[in-house]
Amino acid sequence: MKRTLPLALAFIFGLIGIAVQIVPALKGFLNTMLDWMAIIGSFALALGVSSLTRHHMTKIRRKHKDMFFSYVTFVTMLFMMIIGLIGYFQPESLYQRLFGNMYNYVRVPLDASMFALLAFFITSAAYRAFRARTWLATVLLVAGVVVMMGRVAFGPFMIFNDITAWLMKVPTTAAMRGLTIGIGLGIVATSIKIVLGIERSYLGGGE
Amino acid sequence: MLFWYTVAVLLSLAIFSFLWKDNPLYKFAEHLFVGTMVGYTIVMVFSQIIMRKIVDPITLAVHNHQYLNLISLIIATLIGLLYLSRFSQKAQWVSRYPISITVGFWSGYAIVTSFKTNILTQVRGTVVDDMGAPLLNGELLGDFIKSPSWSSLDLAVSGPLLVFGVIVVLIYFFFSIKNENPMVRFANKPALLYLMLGFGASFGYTFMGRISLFIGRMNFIFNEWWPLLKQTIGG
Amino acid sequence: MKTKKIMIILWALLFCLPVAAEERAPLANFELKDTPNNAGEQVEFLFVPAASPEEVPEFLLHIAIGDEPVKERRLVNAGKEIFLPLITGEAGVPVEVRVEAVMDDGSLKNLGTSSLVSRGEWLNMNSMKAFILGLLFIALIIFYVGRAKKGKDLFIRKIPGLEAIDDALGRATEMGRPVFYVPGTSSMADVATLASLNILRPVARQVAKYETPFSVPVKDPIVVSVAQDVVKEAYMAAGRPDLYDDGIAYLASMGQFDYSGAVSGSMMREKPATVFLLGMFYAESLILAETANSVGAIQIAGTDASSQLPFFIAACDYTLIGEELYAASAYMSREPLLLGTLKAQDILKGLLLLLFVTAIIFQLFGIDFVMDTFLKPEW
Amino acid sequence: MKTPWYEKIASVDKKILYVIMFVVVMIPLLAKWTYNPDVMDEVQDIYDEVEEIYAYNLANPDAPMGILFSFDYGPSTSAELDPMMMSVLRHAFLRKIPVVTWVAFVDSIDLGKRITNFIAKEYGAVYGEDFVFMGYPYPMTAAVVAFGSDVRKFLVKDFYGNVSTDLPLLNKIYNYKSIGLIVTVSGTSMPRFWVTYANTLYGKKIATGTTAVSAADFYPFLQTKQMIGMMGGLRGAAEYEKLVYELETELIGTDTEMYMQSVYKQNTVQKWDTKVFTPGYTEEELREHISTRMTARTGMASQAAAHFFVIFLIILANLGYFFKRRAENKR
Repeated sequence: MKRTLPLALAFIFGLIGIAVQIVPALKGFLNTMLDWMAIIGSFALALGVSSLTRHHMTKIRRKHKDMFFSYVTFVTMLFMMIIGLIGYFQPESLYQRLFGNMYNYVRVPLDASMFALLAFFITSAAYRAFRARTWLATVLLVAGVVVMMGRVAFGPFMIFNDITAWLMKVPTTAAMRGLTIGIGLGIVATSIKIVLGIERSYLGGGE
Repeated sequence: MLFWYTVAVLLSLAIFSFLWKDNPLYKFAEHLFVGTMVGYTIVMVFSQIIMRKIVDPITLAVHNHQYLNLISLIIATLIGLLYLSRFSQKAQWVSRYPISITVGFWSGYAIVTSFKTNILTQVRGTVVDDMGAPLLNGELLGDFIKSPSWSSLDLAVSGPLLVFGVIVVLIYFFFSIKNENPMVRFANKPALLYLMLGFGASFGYTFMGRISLFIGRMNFIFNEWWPLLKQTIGG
Repeated sequence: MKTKKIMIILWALLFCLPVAAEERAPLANFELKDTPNNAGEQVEFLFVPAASPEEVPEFLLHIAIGDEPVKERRLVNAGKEIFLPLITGEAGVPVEVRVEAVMDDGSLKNLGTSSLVSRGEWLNMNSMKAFILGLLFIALIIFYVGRAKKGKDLFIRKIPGLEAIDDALGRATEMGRPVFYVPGTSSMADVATLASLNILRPVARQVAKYETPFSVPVKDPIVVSVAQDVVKEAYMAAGRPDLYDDGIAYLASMGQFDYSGAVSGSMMREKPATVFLLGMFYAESLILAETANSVGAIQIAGTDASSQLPFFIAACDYTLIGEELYAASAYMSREPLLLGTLKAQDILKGLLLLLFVTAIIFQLFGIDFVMDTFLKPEW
Repeated sequence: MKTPWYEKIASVDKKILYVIMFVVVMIPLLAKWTYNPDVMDEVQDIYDEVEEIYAYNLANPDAPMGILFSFDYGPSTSAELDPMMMSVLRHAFLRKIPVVTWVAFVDSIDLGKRITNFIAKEYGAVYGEDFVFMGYPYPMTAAVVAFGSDVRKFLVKDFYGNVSTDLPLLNKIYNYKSIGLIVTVSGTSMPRFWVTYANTLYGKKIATGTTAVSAADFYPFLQTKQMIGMMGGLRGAAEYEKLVYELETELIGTDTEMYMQSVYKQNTVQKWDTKVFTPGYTEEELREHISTRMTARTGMASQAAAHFFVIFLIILANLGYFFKRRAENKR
């Protein structure tokens, strides 16, 4: 029951996953299965929230110096949840507007700013990595610099633009394609291993 | 309006302060972010899945006497509920059932899709181009010899170089062949050359988009918030 | 698709030529066809105008599907062939299309009717290729796993990043600083996550042996529970269940950038000596890698997301490229089962390469046979 | 012993890089420097096509050709895509070409309405006569196909609730026959959709604006002429912006501010619907209208500055590395 049944379930549902794609008549069933996966997955949310809560509760219990911030997380989480749920049952209410504003003016700018940090990280990564240590690093460096030039080229530098187009069209496509094919085989192999029950790491641990 | 815009600007600045060093402002923004996002996810799961995929369909199924549908929904819900067994020390292992169903289904699903998109389409794309013309094309080489120019050279060699690149990269990732094998030794250097050219170029190519993101944030502050602030204070 | 179109044109030409010699050519050629390999929910209408736009500026279609009222559809004659999918919804629905030409003077001329009943197939023949290849794969796996079990040594070449793992863990112990392990930011549906969890086990075992503080921040709720199990068993296997705590693997947050914000925040505060970034990553890859570098950690990264590899290559000390991530889990465990599949995978790759080269050579001589039989992306 | 310069370069603090980077990006943005890119063929082609429609309309004033603008992007990509949409819209209004706009996503309704009215206002265009906004047609496929016969039957009312057959513009332009060009600006795969339906089915010309990241996906369509042109990323936007700026200077001179105000000074008759926009400008609005005329080019100036800075950094780092190696070898 502890090990055999999960493996059997993985096998059965693995076959279903294959069948819904190669038997056209099961196309309607695919939607049912996708709904199933969404439903099943939604309950895992409880595990996630409890793990997060535990993490921050430990901080608070141990009187960690950042415990104030753990309270911030709890308060905003509950606040979002409450206004969101009330807003769901009372559309067009103040709660829903507040929820919308929290999304648009708290979540969105935080998201965008975190994303925008990449502008700086990519600079320092380039500074550190693009050094002609070995011939490989030199190739990386040259390709990177040429493309960066090409993207803002003007006047006499337009040649960089053409080189960029070529670099993207030929070597980059070739490298990415080779990688993708290999990765595809790896995915197929691992998936077969899971369906056959050879790969069991997802059940937590070895034998 | 100004209030919310100001909140957005202050939070953005708090995030950017992380570049200098970790500080209470950043910590506040970070924890606020986590709280908002988790709260938001809970609401979304509730409204989009619990209500739309479980409660509403079940009510509808009962109403329309579609018992098969009803049973399917109830089974899925019960399986999902098994996750909650993790909260008990003893029955923890029951949560493996939903996990293996999820993992099993997606694995089976991935076999066909990955074969399609990662392997077949890509291999085909390396034999012929989008228009269906073969990539190794002797005619184009002939054209180049007849009238040598940069563009005809590009047309003539791009296809073969692409094919060669894909082959050497594939060979590079053989794991069970010893490094002394002549084929592997031959492919090693060109494969790395292709990979590094590709990685360098992609890095440079993405650079532009990342800078745009930052410019976008600054545009928000200086071209949206600042005028609004001036307008409100001025008027 | 392509061959179908060519066939129709050829067919049209064949019939048009003799007719054209005697009387006027038809104004258009059209045909209603069953879409192969579906459940009958759709049929196709292929329309090739033969008359010039000056002669017939527009065509009028009367489309009747099942019991639905007849729909009218105007097609502007641009001299191009047109492919219309018609939705029937299910198998066994009769479909009829009547075509009229709208002449330049506005008068209508009937060009005839085409009809059929939508059909469903039981098997998508196109997917059978994947299925057969899968069977071949399974056979190969069983064969090589058998060999590995019998004790035959299966060679696997060294994977550079893996050699560094032991040193990196040792360094963390010496410095008395924690080890961070990020198993990607995707769900269990991604194979990369599974591969990462496989590598997590030996890493956790080593960490437990060295008594180094360990932290596994996760983004997906299901991955959290699996990661907890993996770490727990690893600690038990290392004989240190006393060091285990359910808080080692925890959910840091649930969205892309809030997660990266939270994890880089904890990196800044706890200053890990070693950071593993293995699994599926999106744009956040560089945020994590650069923050790890800022606190002076050794980063060991690996992903199968080809768009993120350039950043790992640039910012990290060691990177497992694409497939190496999968191979690494077999390499580290040295389990015959996993080694056997790796060998099978290589053989399959060899076969694919062979097929690929054959297709190229055939194509060179203008023979489409291999291409059309094995490498059709139509599904 | 003094640390040699190359050692310092190798161990420079990241924070210094970040500060310089910040300054480098901010200066062009605040000083409103503009970057004048060379116009690439695929952008010039779109411009030429609009000019051709203008020439056609001059010859056929009774049956003019219009342009259909589809806002196929949401707020998340508006930083890159807004400038494109604005430039092409300006070009169309400047040439008095009838304009029909709509949006492909619910999220974009507000954005589409705002930008359409924003640009229309600059040229005193009259709603219903010079331009219409159709809101969010759903389902999109049906709407695109409806344009093949008579769009007024599918979209009975416009966004503001006016009956379509009452709008003079829609009575002239209700069918693909009178649409000279379709402009789709998108961060998604929507241009593909337009190619499949409007181009393949009706042979319409498609001009695309897209983000820098997606641009690579659409090059094949340019080669096959299924798209007549493409603006890729901020750079493409800057190129079109430059073309329109030049045209505007030629037609109405350099004092755009005067021109915009003069439109509303002479007319005492209330021909503008205040539901769409209020005639006249406040000081602040005027500045906004002027500044959006160079968003892409100032953005590109920052962009270029950042690129050159990074390239400079990389060269510096390599010099430092080179001299360090040489010093080590001597020892």
